Amino acid sequence: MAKTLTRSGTSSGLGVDAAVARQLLGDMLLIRRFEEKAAEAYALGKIGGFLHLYIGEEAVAVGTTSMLRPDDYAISAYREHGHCLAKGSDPKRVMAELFGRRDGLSKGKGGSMHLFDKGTNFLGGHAIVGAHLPIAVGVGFAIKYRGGDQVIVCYFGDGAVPEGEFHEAMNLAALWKLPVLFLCENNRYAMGTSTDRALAQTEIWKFAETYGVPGERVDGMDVLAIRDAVGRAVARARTEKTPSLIEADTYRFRGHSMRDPAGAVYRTREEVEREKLRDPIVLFREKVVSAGVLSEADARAVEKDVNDRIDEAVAYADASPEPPGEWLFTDIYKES
Amino acid sequence: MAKTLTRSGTSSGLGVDAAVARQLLGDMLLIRRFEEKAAEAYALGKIGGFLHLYIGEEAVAVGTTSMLRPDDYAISAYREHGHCLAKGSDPKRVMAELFGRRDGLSKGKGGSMHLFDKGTNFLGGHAIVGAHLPIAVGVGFAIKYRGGDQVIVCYFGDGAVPEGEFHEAMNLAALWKLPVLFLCENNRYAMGTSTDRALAQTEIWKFAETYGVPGERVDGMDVLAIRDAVGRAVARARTEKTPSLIEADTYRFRGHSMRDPAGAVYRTREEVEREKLRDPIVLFREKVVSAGVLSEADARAVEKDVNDRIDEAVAYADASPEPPGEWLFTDIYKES
Amino acid sequence: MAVMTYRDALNMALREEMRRDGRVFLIGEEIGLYDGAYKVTQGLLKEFGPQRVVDTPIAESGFTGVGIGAAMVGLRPVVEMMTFNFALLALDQIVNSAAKMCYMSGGQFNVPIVIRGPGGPAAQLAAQHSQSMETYFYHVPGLKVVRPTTPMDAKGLLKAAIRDDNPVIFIESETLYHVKGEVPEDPEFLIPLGKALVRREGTDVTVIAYMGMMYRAMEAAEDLEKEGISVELVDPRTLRPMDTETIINSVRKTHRCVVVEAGAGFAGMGSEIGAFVTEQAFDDLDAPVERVTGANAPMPYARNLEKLKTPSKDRIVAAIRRVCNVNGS
Amino acid sequence: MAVMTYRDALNMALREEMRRDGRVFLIGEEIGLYDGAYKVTQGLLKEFGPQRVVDTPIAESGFTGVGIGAAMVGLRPVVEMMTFNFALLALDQIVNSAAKMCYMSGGQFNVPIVIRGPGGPAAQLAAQHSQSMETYFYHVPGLKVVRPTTPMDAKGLLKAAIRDDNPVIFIESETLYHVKGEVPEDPEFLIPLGKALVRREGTDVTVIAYMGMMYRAMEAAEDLEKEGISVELVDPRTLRPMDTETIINSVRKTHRCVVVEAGAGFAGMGSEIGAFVTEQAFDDLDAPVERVTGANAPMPYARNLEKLKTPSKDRIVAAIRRVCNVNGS
Ligand SMILES: Cc1ncc(C[n+]2csc(CCOP(=O)(O)OP(=O)(O)O)c2C)c(N)n1
Ligand SMILES: Cc1ncc(C[n+]2csc(CCOP(=O)(O)OP(=O)(O)O)c2C)c(N)n1
Ligand SMILES: [Mg+2]
Ligand SMILES: [Mg+2]
Repeated sequence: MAKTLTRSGTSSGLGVDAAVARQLLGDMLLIRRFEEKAAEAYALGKIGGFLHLYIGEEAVAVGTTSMLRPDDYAISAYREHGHCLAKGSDPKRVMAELFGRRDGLSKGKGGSMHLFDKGTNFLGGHAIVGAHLPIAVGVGFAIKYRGGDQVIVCYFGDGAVPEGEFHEAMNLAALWKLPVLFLCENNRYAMGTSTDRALAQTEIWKFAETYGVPGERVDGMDVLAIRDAVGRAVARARTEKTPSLIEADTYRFRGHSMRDPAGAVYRTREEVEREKLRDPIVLFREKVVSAGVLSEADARAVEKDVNDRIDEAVAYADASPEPPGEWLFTDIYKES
Repeated sequence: MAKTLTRSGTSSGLGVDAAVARQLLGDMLLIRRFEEKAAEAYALGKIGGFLHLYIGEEAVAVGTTSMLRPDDYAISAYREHGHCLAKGSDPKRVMAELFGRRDGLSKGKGGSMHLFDKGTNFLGGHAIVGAHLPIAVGVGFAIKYRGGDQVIVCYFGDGAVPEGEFHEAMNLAALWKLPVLFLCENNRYAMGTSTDRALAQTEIWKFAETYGVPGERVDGMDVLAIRDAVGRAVARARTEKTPSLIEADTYRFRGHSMRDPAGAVYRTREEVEREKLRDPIVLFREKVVSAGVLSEADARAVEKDVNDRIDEAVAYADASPEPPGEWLFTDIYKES
Repeated sequence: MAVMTYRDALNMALREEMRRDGRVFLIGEEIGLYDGAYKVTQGLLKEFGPQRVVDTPIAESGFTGVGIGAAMVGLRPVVEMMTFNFALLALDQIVNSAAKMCYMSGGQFNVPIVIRGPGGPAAQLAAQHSQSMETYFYHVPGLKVVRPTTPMDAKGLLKAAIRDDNPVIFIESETLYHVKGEVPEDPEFLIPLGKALVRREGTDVTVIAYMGMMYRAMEAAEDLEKEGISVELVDPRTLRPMDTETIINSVRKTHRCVVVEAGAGFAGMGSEIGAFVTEQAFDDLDAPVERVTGANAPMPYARNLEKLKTPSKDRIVAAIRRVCNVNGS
Repeated sequence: MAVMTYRDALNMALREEMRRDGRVFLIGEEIGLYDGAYKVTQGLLKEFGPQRVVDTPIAESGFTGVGIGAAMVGLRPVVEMMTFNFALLALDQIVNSAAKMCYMSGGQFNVPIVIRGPGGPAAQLAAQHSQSMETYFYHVPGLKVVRPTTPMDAKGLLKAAIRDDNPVIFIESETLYHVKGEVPEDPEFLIPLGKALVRREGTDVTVIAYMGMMYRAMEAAEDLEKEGISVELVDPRTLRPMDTETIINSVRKTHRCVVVEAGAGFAGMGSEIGAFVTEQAFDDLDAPVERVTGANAPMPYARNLEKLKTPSKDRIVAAIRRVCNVNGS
């Protein structure tokens, strides 16, 4: 993962060649299978605490990351398995973290809500809604300070928009012209609160105007549409340090966390079923196969490979020991 | 003060009759003289801490309050002498508060930044920038909860706009449709920071659009223009519970506080002198006298009356004793 | 008396107070349509409607400020923090507005608000979601701080908090919501704020604990009973104002004192209790006050590390033995 | 050595560290064009330009978060809180992001940030602007907390804080900025964090104090000297990590201990110091540790009440006499 996919070498009309299609499909599937296994492990008690699944939203992380360079940064909230895997983390170590094991990305100390990977420039994993937005602005500040041309993508939910930090972060990034891409994953609910019960004005992309920065809404179930929008935003950020706000219209197929049923009181079963027809993986697979970019056999091979990697990840996590007790007291401070 | 002034009975083309003109002029002058005396007292060490003068901005508080009923509420930040006096507080007790005396509005415990007057529904006097905005929304909530038709006016500076609480308060008031009038006194600076160094988008009234509520900009040096704008907003709030955002274009003639010189590094002396030509009191006096609403003698009588009241206020404050030592420990909790 | 869960006792308290006083309303995230993230407010939207059970967007500072403003003009808001970890976002409102309003206004405006929700260690929720939050509040003049250990206390103290004319920080616990106990059904059953309770009488040592730690201390006391050590357990219930009298009386009787707390210890509740016990009962103490506290570290995710973070029964037993000068078996 | 004000010593520390390390930058309200609300950053915009001396809008949570993000990827921000009272608005960022990042990430991302500004009692600024703010920070694992009493400490500790790889809360004082003292001009002069200092040697009683209270305790000590009471003064300098060793050693020598703090006392710094001194030196103590604290009330505005709020020299003298069993004159 985490290789920049350009639009060059396309041959299909879809704007992607076979290699890109294989990677996009594979990355989305990897996240999907990873989380399906995580859900099983949770039911078995191997994963504790909260587990927030990204199932249904994979196109956003994969489409976005496919337009980034490895040295670009990404940061997210607590529903971040997908963002972390897309950025290139080893599924084995991510699963081990969920299991609370020694070989987890964060040595088992962070868990599902606090994935961090210095190796891929994935900056977490933050469980206070809205808090990572100013942090992302700080990373943008550092990029500009050092004269680099990287960008940082900041993923956040519709639920973060009514928080004050959304406003503070947007204003600072716009005021100082920092290369931050604010990527709002609007899945229409913050837990059980639909956007119209949270926001006086529900078209989130329009907040961009308030701060005088480019904003757009994109179909969050269409990985190619996301690539287009993110491509534009990243180009502006690299060359002119312009921040952008992208609102991806997406949906979570599962409950808010494993403790919340998928068809809870705040939305209807019919709505969930209807949205599942927009499954980004199914749609993309159909599209590339019917356009002839990938053959059915190619797609199967991708699936097989993903399944193998996830089985491997679970086995690895299972085999990894608990962190030693002394680790309770390490990493509180960094020793100089 | 604090009598609702309607537009009825006008005879001048200005939209105000003599009684209204006398009251508007008198109220603005009262605030001006009050603060001039407070500045003197500060220099003499009779007032301690921070003292933030409202001089130059009097038209906003007076024009606004003249459109309110006594049972309406007002709340402000730390530059609130004008708002408090306009709402009807006794200048004697306000001055005594500034002097830290027993007969002060808040028994000497609050000081200049924390004026409160339950008798006039003046809810403070808050010194954390932005913090009183959600509180104002709560008052609007209570009004609606009780089925009343009051409004609350929330005065705040341009400096509060980049704070997260501005956003949270605006969104909640708009989402729940509460009778809150957000009145931004844009005097172009938050201490030494001009709005263009604080806000990516500096036309503050336009934030209204972000939340789908009415917003407008008004000449903050023209007490009649303020009356018009506030009148519209108050009517909407009373009948439809619609919040509004009004940006009053104003200017502080003095420094940020007594510790900051008027012509500091962040603005030029020329700018200050130029703005002083917009003095709201001078302009209004000229206007009503030249329109024949008040005679020169009328205006002089208003001035004389104001001067007397302020002298009285200073004498009262001087005569009031220090609070007794035991009061250190009273009012921490209310005993049921 | 009825036997019910801690959660249901809270729900009953809210319901009774809402029925009794039309000024009482609830506000917070997911408390209405969703019936509460932890179901404490279950059924209340249905009974009282959306005007009195107000779902909010995620804006802790905003809706806490709304509660404060409403309280200033005569309503009696009960603000739910989905968990108290998020109260840091509203801390300025709580400390600088709610706690100081009465004082700054010379007594003109008091703020009868309750801010409630779960806090303290939770199950594998890691560093940001599993913290002992009382420490940010109990030193603040103008606030009252309650930590109710049992279902009965949950009901009686919450009702007293709602009727109190001052801001009350009321911190429950995710790990106690399912605990069952006897609860009086009387709608006038109140437990006054500021009164500690001797939960178990004993003669050899006073152990002070609350919430989950009280349950653990209770087990420790029962174990030690078998060895002939008689433990008195005192639950402060209200941390501010603290009922020093009940605690000091107990220590005067037992001459020994152990304070248990889940939090990280350094400058925690145990520090204060240790300090005032030592000051006021120095000559009665046969040994220095022992503190048994959570590890001085953030909360880790891994189950085994998490277990090490919070005081175990064994650590409590060991501390009691130490102050009683008994070596372990 | 040069004699300079506390303010200038801080300014020197910032300037030297900015010259030494291009990763160090300053961010906060009014620190550039305005040269700092209290002029601590005077002249730094001129020397280092707007990229390294960054004026911000009023958005404490926002710009603190900016500092944290920049620190995560290798810069070394020094964030100014115009006064620490406003840090409550950024407390979530400080506690849940800065302090826990290293731990949550298993050591991958440390946050080398300094958050500095004045705190503590100020002149007639009343309840919201005159508070002892260290209490919100010193119990938090992952933070370091510094309170520098003298110009020399201001320089040496601030430089050490900037070079530290962890979040450091550095709380100065409005009332000390003008105080003068000797300050080494050596740009490599550092005072390690976590080391207390015996500011005055004595034999009869150990008094622990910092900031304004240290100056008052010094006066008390000088008065008592005349009566034949020899007071040892210890300044913790760093509150977290606390140098318990230096304090305990002093108490072992004097057998008596008084802790002075400006804050409201209940569950304050004095509680912790009292608690660990009692635990670790119980058998050496001839009297219980005495705490002299600020009144348990918000800060009033009126000058006379304000004076009563903070410990006076007389109250310190009285406490010392009490622990020394000497009745007052
Ligand atoms: C400051 C804060 N308040 C409340 C919560 C509890 N909480 C966790 S997730 C969540 C909903 C967030 O929704 P959204 O931002 O839309 O993200 P999604 O879960 O839909 O991906 C809430 C309220 C929190 N973690 N942080
Ligand atoms: C949260 C917070 N941050 C910083 C300050 C310090 N401060 C006091 S007034 C002020 C400027 C506010 O400007 P503005 O809102 O425009 O009001 P004005 O003074 O112009 O009336 C600042 C930064 C504060 N009181 N509160
Ligand atoms: Mg959502
Ligand atoms: Mg201004």
